[in-house]
Amino acid sequence: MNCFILSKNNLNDFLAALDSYELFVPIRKNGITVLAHIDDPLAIKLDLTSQPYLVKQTIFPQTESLFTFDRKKGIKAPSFETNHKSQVVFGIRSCDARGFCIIDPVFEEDYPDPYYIHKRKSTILIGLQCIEPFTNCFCTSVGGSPSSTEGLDLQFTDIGESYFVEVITQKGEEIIKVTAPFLSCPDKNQSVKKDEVKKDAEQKVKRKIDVNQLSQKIEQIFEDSVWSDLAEKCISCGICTFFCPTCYCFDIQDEIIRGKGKRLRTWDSCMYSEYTAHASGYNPRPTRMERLRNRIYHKFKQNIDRYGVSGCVGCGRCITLCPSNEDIVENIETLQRL
Amino acid sequence: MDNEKLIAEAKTVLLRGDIVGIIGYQKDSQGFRVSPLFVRDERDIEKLFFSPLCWLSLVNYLTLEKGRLLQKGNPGKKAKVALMVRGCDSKALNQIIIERGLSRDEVYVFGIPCNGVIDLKKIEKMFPDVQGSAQVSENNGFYHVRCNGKSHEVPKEELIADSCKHCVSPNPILYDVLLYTPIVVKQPDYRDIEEIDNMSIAEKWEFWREQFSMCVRCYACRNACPLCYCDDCILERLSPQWIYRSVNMSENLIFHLARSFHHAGRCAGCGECERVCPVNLPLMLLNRKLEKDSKELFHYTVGEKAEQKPLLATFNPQDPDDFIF
Amino acid sequence: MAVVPSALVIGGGIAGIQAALDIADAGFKVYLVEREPSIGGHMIQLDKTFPTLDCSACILTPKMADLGNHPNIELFTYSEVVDVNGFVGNFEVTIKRKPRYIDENKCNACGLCEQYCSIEGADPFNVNLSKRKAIYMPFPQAVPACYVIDPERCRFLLTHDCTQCVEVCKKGLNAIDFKQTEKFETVKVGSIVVASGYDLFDPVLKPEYGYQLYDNVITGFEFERLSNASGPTTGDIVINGKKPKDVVFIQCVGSRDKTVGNEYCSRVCCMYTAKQAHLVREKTPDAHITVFYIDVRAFGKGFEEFYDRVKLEGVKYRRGNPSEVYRKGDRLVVKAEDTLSAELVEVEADLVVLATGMVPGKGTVEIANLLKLSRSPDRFLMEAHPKLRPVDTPSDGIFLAGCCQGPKDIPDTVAQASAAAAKALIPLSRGKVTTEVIISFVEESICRGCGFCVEACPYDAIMLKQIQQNGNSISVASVNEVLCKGCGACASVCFSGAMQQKSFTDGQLLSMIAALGEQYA
Amino acid sequence: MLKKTDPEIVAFLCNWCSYAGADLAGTSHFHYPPNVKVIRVMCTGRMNPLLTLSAFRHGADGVLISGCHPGECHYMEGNYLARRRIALFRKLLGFVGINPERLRMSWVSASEGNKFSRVIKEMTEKIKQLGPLGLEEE
Repeated sequence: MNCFILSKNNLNDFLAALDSYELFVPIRKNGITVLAHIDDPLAIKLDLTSQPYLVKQTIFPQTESLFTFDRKKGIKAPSFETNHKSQVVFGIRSCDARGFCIIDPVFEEDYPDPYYIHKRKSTILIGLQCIEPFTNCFCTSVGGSPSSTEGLDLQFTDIGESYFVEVITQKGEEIIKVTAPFLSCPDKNQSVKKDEVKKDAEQKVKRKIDVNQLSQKIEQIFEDSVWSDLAEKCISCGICTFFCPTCYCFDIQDEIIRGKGKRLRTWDSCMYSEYTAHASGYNPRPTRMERLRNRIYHKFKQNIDRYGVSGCVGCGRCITLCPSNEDIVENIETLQRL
Repeated sequence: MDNEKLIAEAKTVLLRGDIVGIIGYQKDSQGFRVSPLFVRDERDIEKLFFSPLCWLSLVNYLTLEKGRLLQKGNPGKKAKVALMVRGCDSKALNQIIIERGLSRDEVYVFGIPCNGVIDLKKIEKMFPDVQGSAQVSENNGFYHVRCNGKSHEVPKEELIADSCKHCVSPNPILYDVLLYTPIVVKQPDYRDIEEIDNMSIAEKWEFWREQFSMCVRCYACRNACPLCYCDDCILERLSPQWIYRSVNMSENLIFHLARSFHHAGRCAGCGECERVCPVNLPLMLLNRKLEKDSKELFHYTVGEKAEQKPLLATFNPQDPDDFIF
Repeated sequence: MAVVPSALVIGGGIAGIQAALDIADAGFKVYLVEREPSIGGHMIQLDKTFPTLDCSACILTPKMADLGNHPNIELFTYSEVVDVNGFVGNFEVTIKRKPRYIDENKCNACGLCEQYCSIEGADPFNVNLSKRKAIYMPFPQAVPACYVIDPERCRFLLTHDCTQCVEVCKKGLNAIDFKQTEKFETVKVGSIVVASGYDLFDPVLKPEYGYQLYDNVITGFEFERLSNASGPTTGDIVINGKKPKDVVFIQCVGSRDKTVGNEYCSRVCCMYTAKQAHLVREKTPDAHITVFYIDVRAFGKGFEEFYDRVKLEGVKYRRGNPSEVYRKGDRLVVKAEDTLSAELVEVEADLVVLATGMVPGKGTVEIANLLKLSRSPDRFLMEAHPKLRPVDTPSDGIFLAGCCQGPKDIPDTVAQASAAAAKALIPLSRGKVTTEVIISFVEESICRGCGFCVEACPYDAIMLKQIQQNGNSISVASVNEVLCKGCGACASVCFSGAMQQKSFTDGQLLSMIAALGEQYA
Repeated sequence: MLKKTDPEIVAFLCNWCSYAGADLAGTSHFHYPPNVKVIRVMCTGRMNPLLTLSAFRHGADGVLISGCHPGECHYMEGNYLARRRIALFRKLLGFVGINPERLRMSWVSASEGNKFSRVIKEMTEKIKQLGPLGLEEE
């Protein structure tokens, strides 16, 4: 695997060199870190210290127009020739990259989803190795790691003065080509340093859950009253699902403004009672209990049964952001204790 | 604040027999986090506590799915639910009672004079890597923070939630028992609102455009609001569809205007919407703008009287008409 | 929805009498409620009526008799309406009967009891110019012809130490019954005519005219009794035993007068003053008669002619509003500026008659609150539309007749009463009430029962009702389809969107808005 | 025919006064700009301010709500209720940077055809100055 060194002073030049791509980088806005689409990297202040939110937006936008329609012009669907710019997403963490791998099969198997697949193909993900994991991270318990390169095309690791750049995929190579001037070859102790950083990052992940036998466990206790107790403090907002890297549920809506119609897909959340409401008025998941149970089931059972991998990447955002402090780690502990 | 009084009261209340449970706060094992606690028997009572970290409004839990405690073993609504209520919560509770969402005899209220709560985001930023549980107490203008075995003195201003800075109702307006001593009430301060009022139309538009374009419409602001207790929200309904589902600046703007306008003459000012917002929208600005104008235009203040006519379902022939041709 | 085939008339003055008779003649049951012991109202106290000068009692009493004997009319005299529920077609009215202490069915008005009664007091029928006994009949032609005992005066009722009347009546019909108490009766009616009448302005509020200060300052209404043949003086105008030689009439006392809050014109004073001036001239041919006026409004049929006639009879009209009335010896001086000659005049008088205007009756105010009727700035009851619905009220099935709606003379009152009767007959003869098409309805499954719509509804058409929903009983709004007029105010205050207006639902309005957008593009 | 650039005003008129007033304006040939599109409601009391938001969203640059003069409401109070709501809602619009002049009310009685045309003229002029609102865009 090719490796390079990028001096920190050259980072913005490195990004500037990617002007043939749509560039997304993490910036601070309203007290949170989001991925912003930027034109001039040199003018931008990057925020590489904290976990960017809503990374999945870049490939699976919250609102995506499937096609447009109009009384006069009829239906117009988008074309997928990849002649238009592909995009580079810089500075995402391993958990988010893994998140894409976990939802890939959902959009690729059975009924391939051209919108997602196209975006996914034409996106290059540049990861940033976590040095200090965040308060609620527990990726190591669910088959991930702060230094995992799964789903990434390049990974950056901060080794003090400079970044250690690992090329993981062919797509990654493309980037190297256009940014070669700013890269140099690593020496021995730089790669040693990189390995150390990676190692103790993994050590630093404090929160743990025990997923051993979890899917069988929760299957047995489906009817248990524990679910109601867990769900009692939930206020059934959509935060945990919207900010989850692996929640992919969407709703399809037709919207007409001034005669111009759009068929859109927008994120939906299984935390809303309306999510499962039938036209008849019947709702199979009428209360928070069923909805929370479904979420945990989806992550820790259904996804494993179907795709052989846990649906949770352990990024901990659902914990950090939850208004009523639902803590999935504590919830799993409670369940395992039964 | 000492919790003995709280726990003692809780014990006696639970013995009354007509109380199906107590909704209170408990300290979490993790960092500065606090969770609602649903006490059904003595075992949990000791966990009850109150500190400046208790920032969620428990009133929600009375109306969510018509409140599990309320239903549980409480079909005839003979029995009550006891809950811990801060000044702002009590205003919300009072409003819900005015709107017949609950009846006063369904709840037993532990009134808690509250000096403002800490913004979790701020304190977690200031103390990012806290192991185990951390304590916070307040004395004269400083928060005394104990975490990772060390203790720190932090000026109140640095950590207090923005919505609490403008609090004019720290003391409960209704309660069955009042814990702790009442707090001196501040004069209403709308400087933050005036600041925006004084911007040019274009500046305001830019400001809010930025904000609303960040909204992901997770509806946490709505679900966390004690006064949003409709079973299905008119703004989420598909028929008739007031607001499209697509998330973009225009729809978000409409959603937030509609949301805040539904609280005109109702908002208790607890700031729950603002605190829970994952993208930190300054939503209380909207609510407090309406609060300010209702005062100025119609001399209407929420929670002023126990029995209050709804602001927008009533009128006064002398209402302003400067905008009428 | 079916209509109760009967009507309620509130007030037994000429307006009420006329309305009751018309409805009853049309073949429907009428309940007439009068707070006094007899019907007749103010009109029965008047002497002659302008401009025709026929005697008021002579034209009214036959109507009163008709009414008393009418098979379709049930009379509630000495009674008050205390509660009204329901809506057009189905009102439920509670009436309080005050005790007369005399059995209406037995008493034949022989009057023996009155002779034996030893208690005397002022007689309101003669505006306290004469005396009446504690057991009395308001006036000889009272309907019903039945005595009443005045509870404030009767010694038995006060101190139990006199049974004169009982003794004497025992010999005859034994009609006196001190065991009587207040009785409450409930009647169902389809429509209501309000004819609760007026009061006269109290001139004490204009101290400059010295009313009650000088006993030769009287009101026009007192004059009516004085000049009435059946009045205290059997018709001679005598003040302190003297026939007044110089008589001054002052008009617009309490009318067209912002200082006492009555901006309106009472519409009758000009003419009754003219009439009274004429009567003085008739009875005292050599009297000097002066009338002070602001404008003379002789707008009715034959009014102007009558006014001219009176002027020809040597009644002196002086344009100007007197500033003061003061005593000089045993006579009075009326001080005013004659605004035509622009000179200050002082007219000496033996008698000053104040043409007091009309104000809404005490009863009218009570009725307004009882029926939730709105009142116009002049404090009289407000009609639904000043021009096109002058006898309707905003609430269906309730109509206005006579001076409760505003000052008017007898012909106008009678005309309006017949109009109100005709209106009141519509639902009765229709037999059913039809509801609006565009009224509101409630989606009970999403109604929060907050009651904001109840506040917003101007017709009290919405109330909260209890329904059973998955186990527990919850309250939701419900619309009274008969009362709802379809303004949609309720729909716009509804948070949950449960309250909707037919043909103007949120969905329909939103689609219209969207369609407009499309039209532009 | 309107051009895309022309200001677009949605007017909610009450059935009894303003709608009749607008009708009178037409029958008595009082001219007024074609920028206004009318939606009839029975009473301004029906006007939920959120409806005006929807109008803005669907491309209106201005919204007019017109009813009977105070005290003349066919339903007694509807116009007062509307006035209070709109008074407050305009403040909110202004606060988020939507010029409150884009949302106006007027009292136009059934006999005031000339007033109706005057109101529409003034309003259109004002909205022209303010330019498009653009809420129909994303």
